Amino acid sequence: MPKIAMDVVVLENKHLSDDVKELIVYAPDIAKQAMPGQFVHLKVIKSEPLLRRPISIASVDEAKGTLSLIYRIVGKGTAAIADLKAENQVNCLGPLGHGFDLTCKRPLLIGGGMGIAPLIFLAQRLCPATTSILMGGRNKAELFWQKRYEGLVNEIFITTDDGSLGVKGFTVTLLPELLKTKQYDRIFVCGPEIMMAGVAKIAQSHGVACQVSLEKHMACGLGACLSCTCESKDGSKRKKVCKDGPVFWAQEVF
Amino acid sequence: MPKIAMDVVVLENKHLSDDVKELIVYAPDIAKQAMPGQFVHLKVIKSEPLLRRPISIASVDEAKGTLSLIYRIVGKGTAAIADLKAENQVNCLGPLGHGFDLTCKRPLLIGGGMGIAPLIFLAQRLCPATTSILMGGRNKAELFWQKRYEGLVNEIFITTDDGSLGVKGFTVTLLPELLKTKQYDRIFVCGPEIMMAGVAKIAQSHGVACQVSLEKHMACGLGACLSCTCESKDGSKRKKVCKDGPVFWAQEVF
Amino acid sequence: MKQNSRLATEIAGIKMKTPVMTASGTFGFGEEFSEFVDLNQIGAIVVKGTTLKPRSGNTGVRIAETPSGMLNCIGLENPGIEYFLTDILPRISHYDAPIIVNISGSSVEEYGILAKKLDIPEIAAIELNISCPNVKEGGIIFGTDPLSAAAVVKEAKKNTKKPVIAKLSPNVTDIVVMAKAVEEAGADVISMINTLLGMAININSWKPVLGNVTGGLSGPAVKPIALRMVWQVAQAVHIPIIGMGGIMKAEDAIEFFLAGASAVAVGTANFVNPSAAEDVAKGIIKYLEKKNVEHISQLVGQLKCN
Amino acid sequence: MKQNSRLATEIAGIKMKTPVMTASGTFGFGEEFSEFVDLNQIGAIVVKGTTLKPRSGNTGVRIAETPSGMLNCIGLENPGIEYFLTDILPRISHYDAPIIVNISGSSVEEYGILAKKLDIPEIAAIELNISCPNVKEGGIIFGTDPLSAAAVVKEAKKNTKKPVIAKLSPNVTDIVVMAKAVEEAGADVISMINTLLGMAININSWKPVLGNVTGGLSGPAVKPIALRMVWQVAQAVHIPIIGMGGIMKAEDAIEFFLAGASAVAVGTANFVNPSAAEDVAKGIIKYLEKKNVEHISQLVGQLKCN
Ligand SMILES: Cc1cc2nc3c(=O)[nH]c(=O)nc-3n(C[C@H](O)[C@H](O)[C@H](O)COP(=O)(O)OP(=O)(O)OC[C@H]3O[C@@H](n4cnc5c(N)ncnc54)[C@H](O)[C@@H]3O)c2cc1C
Ligand SMILES: Cc1cc2nc3c(=O)[nH]c(=O)nc-3n(C[C@H](O)[C@H](O)[C@H](O)COP(=O)(O)OP(=O)(O)OC[C@H]3O[C@@H](n4cnc5c(N)ncnc54)[C@H](O)[C@@H]3O)c2cc1C
Ligand SMILES: Cc1cc2nc3c(=O)[nH]c(=O)nc-3n(C[C@H](O)[C@H](O)[C@H](O)COP(=O)(O)O)c2cc1C
Ligand SMILES: Cc1cc2nc3c(=O)[nH]c(=O)nc-3n(C[C@H](O)[C@H](O)[C@H](O)COP(=O)(O)O)c2cc1C
Ligand code: FES
Ligand code: FES
Repeated sequence: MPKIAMDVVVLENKHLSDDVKELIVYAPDIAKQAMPGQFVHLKVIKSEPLLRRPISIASVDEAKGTLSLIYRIVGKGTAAIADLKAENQVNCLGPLGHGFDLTCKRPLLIGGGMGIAPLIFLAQRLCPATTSILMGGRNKAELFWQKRYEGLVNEIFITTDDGSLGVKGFTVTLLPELLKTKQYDRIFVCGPEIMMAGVAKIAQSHGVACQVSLEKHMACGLGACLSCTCESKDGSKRKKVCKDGPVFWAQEVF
Repeated sequence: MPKIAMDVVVLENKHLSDDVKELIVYAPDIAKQAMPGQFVHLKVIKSEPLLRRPISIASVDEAKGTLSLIYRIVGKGTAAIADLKAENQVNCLGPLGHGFDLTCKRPLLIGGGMGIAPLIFLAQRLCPATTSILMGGRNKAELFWQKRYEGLVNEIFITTDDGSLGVKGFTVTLLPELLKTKQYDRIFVCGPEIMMAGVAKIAQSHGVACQVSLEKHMACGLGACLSCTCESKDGSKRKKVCKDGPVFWAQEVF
Repeated sequence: MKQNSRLATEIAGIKMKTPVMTASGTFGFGEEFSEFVDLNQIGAIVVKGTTLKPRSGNTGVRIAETPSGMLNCIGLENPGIEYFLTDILPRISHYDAPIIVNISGSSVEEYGILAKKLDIPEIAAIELNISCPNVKEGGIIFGTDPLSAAAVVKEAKKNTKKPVIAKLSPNVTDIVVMAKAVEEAGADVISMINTLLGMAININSWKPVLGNVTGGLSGPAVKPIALRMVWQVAQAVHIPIIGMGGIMKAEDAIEFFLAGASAVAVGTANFVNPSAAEDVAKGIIKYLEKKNVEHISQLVGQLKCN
Repeated sequence: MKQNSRLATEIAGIKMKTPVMTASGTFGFGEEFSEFVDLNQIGAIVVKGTTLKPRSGNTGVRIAETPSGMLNCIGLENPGIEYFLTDILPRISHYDAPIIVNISGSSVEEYGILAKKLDIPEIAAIELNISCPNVKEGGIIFGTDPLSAAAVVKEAKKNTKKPVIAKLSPNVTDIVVMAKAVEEAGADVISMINTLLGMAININSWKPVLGNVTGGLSGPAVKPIALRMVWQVAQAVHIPIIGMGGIMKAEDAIEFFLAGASAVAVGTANFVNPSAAEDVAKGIIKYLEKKNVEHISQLVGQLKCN
């Protein structure tokens, strides 16, 4: 399963919210290989940013040969991606990294902010397991994801910092109760590091295996430049987030 | 008549030949002021080239408020201009420099290569003078300009290096004869420096006043950076091609 | 742009409406930009490098574009100090913006003579260019050796009561050594950086792109280096710093203030956007408002390193 | 890519199929790029900087993008020479591309120890990194002082029969002085340039972008500086030069050859285009064919300066 770097065609690039867009590209060779938790490294051709930008694969349509990438516009690189129009090309390197371990029966997905995007692909591949998702955001406007998860998960739990949707508070506010009342055998968490660390701690204290997905500034995405390494907590060598991750077992890194 | 730097809208950007395109922009404030021989300094927004690119005004439609810029794609900057599509914006600084002196009755325009472009605007403004044009190029394919001069000039003379159109040779091959047989009171020449120098010499020996249009690498276009200065041959200070020129009396600079 | 109290700045007695100046050699004598910038509102006009005698500069191509930058080898073309004083200064001295004259000498003494000639009311300060990479005599020679740099500063100080700004070259192993040398010699202000020596080759003709073979690199490409140097020097000296190198927009300027610059200058940016000096100042005001910072000085050197 | 006689190059006994190598720290140990580049066809693999003991490198953010460039402060993270020799080298030594090991010591002696350990058949040459701006001990200290640089080269030469490549830092006043010092000390080859020390600031947090505050600038932004330095050094020394700094495509590489480099290395380009090392070589072949130049060596130092 070789990694590929090629110019791929943009099919669609539409707003999901004010600052979040979904890019759909035709990349059948990458779509075929992709696993949930993996990412692609994008280079907008001829655009100013020199380096690529890592974006998780939010979902895959193998039949159509397409990848969906959902991203928030935060700086130059994502702004350049946002400028892409249908029929434009973009250079896509992937699929990169190691994805989630799918050997579970009753998983709970936990997503915060843009971390909710790659969990769509994960939920797709976890079917037919009985999957639940807990999503957290600052406010209602940030949590436009429910429709994407329809048919993929059995239950959706929501928290917002300001209480404008779901339970007021953070995902970790709701988590202990969920773990007490439901019989999850796995937690997959993707979101801000502080949230993932909190979830990992609660998961451990409840004896539920937990996988986290880390984010680091990346240059090569191939394990060569060591931009993205993190300390490993299990006594082994430092980990390369781009290659050994981005998905890790919680105890490896927290 | 202030200079203007503003984002203007592209109306059209079409090929005139393999590597020559015509860009039409809507810039009524610049169109109103522009004089033949002046140029604009273009910056393709968000594109990689850092500096602006100077392009002569090839013609003006004051009624429509448009400028026509005819350019050859030779490097990054002109390639970025060539990528512009209708409705795109481009930043346009102009009109810059000093244009041609129009006080003549029987002018001969001499153009070589892309130097033929700005002479269109000049021919427009010289009307109703009895104007002739002598154009030189490497071959027939380069000399697609005749239609642009229809109705603007009385006579068109052509030379090509390979003889594929008009007289085989250079403009300076034909010039002495033209000067002998016709009663020109002014020569305007725009093209490669070596050609302009040759024309200037012949013009002088025939006692015909001659204006030339110089090209230099430019940064500011405003007379500030001194990228573009040239020695002056009439004993005065060095000339700034962007500001004192690009049009000079031949004896000032050759 | 209306005057804004958040930006009013005074360094070494030079009173400026904004801390955004224009860099020498990139703004002519100011008047060339009068259609794009209100010369009564910008921080200061630093005029093109001036020498004792007129200079015609280098021959051949004088600029080349590079990735996010440009090379220049103008070679200090200028009409000479006398012409500047008699013909140019009277045309520009009525603007509110203080006029700072950038001078280059081919000997220590020449800097002194120039400084003396500029000790006149119309001039706000003198900037010593000891860092021009494009001329053989003078220029960079003085800027890469701390003793020579100090000698130039001392000679200038002896000959003028105006604030003296020493403009440092980045083409050195240790910029802090240079900065301390000019500070000790009595410089009132440090401006930095001048251009980095670079080169470009035409692979079709196998010739250098520039007439002078090498040239000075400026523009966004050099910003990371300039910023690092300003930061290093700000921690080592007690005199104010004018930061420059690749400033295109307000955000870039703010980085320089945080690194320790008390004022900034825009150079290459003027060629891309002739209103740059004003646009940068406006952007800084917006930033200060958003961040609720009352005065630009509250940013200076505030970088938190741990 | 099929082998091409126009490109076969030998410098200081290192036989390479193309003169396009990969720059240390940007190509891992080669294997990370095996899906994009044929490791049997590229010039040479220069592996990540290796030290006596394993190093975990700097903490915090390690890279930042800048206009046409990037800053890095990896800080020489590496598994140490023993692990390299026992675990990594066996995995990569079967490729045709010569393996060159880039080493950093915190003392002159350490360079000697490392050189000795690498005096083995699997290794084609040793590159002395005396120019890493991101570590306190060692690194750049040796690369900014000609005496220290010479001492490191001598110690390495004493301990190995392999060709020794001295990698120069651009953060110096006069690169020629450094080049002559390492040449006199016995270096077989000079590679240049390492990164320029730079910095970036986050204007929202008022903190440095990089965990280590400063970092090394690489990429197209630095190409004009690198090219100028290669040109200066090529005129001053008699040993071959490996040129690098911002090479993204064949055209960039050709500029370096004309300036006097006998080989080139691609660094940052690998992050943008993982096939860069091969693509650059292919582009050079096309250029040589078009220009009717039989062998790349006929380009070396052919810049016409008048
Ligand atoms: C494995 C991985 C998967 C990701 N998946 C997604 C996703 O699906 N959707 C999404 O919106 N974002 C995702 N991100 C974050 C995304 O890569 C950054 O938001 C993006 O790189 C910012 O680039 P910029 O130029 O717009 O911002 P700038 O802040 O201008 O970027 C400057 C530099 O910092 C780097 N950088 C900035 N923020 C981040 C970040 N959070 N992570 C890594 N590098 C960063 C950029 O790559 C660039 O090199 C992912 C990051 C990683 C590492
Ligand atoms: C006053 C003036 C009017 C011009 N009018 C026209 C015109 O109407 N049509 C047309 O096709 N061309 C015209 N040119 C030339 C045109 O500006 C260049 O072809 C163009 O700048 C090349 O840019 P590039 O990035 O495509 O090429 P590159 O070679 O990549 O350019 C690299 C750098 O060199 C400069 N440069 C390269 N060639 C020239 C040149 N011939 N003159 C000035 N700078 C150059 C570029 O501006 C840029 O800074 C004019 C030039 C001047 C000075
Ligand atoms: C075309 C040009 C001419 C310059 N002339 C001078 C000069 O005469 N004296 C001087 O001290 N610096 C001169 N400089 C350097 C600038 O003042 C400034 O230090 C440098 O360009 C870095 O700033 P920037 O990146 O914003 O341009 C010149 C720079 C350019 C680009
Ligand atoms: C992420 C990164 C890591 C690097 N690590 C090393 C290193 O370990 N040893 C070394 O000598 N140079 C190192 N370098 C410098 C490169 O080898 C090269 O000299 C420099 O990046 C200039 O080339 P470029 O512009 O093509 O990248 C590193 C550069 C980068 C970008
Ligand atoms: S991004 Fe290069 S090693 Fe991970
Ligand atoms: S281009 Fe700046 S003076 Fe002419």
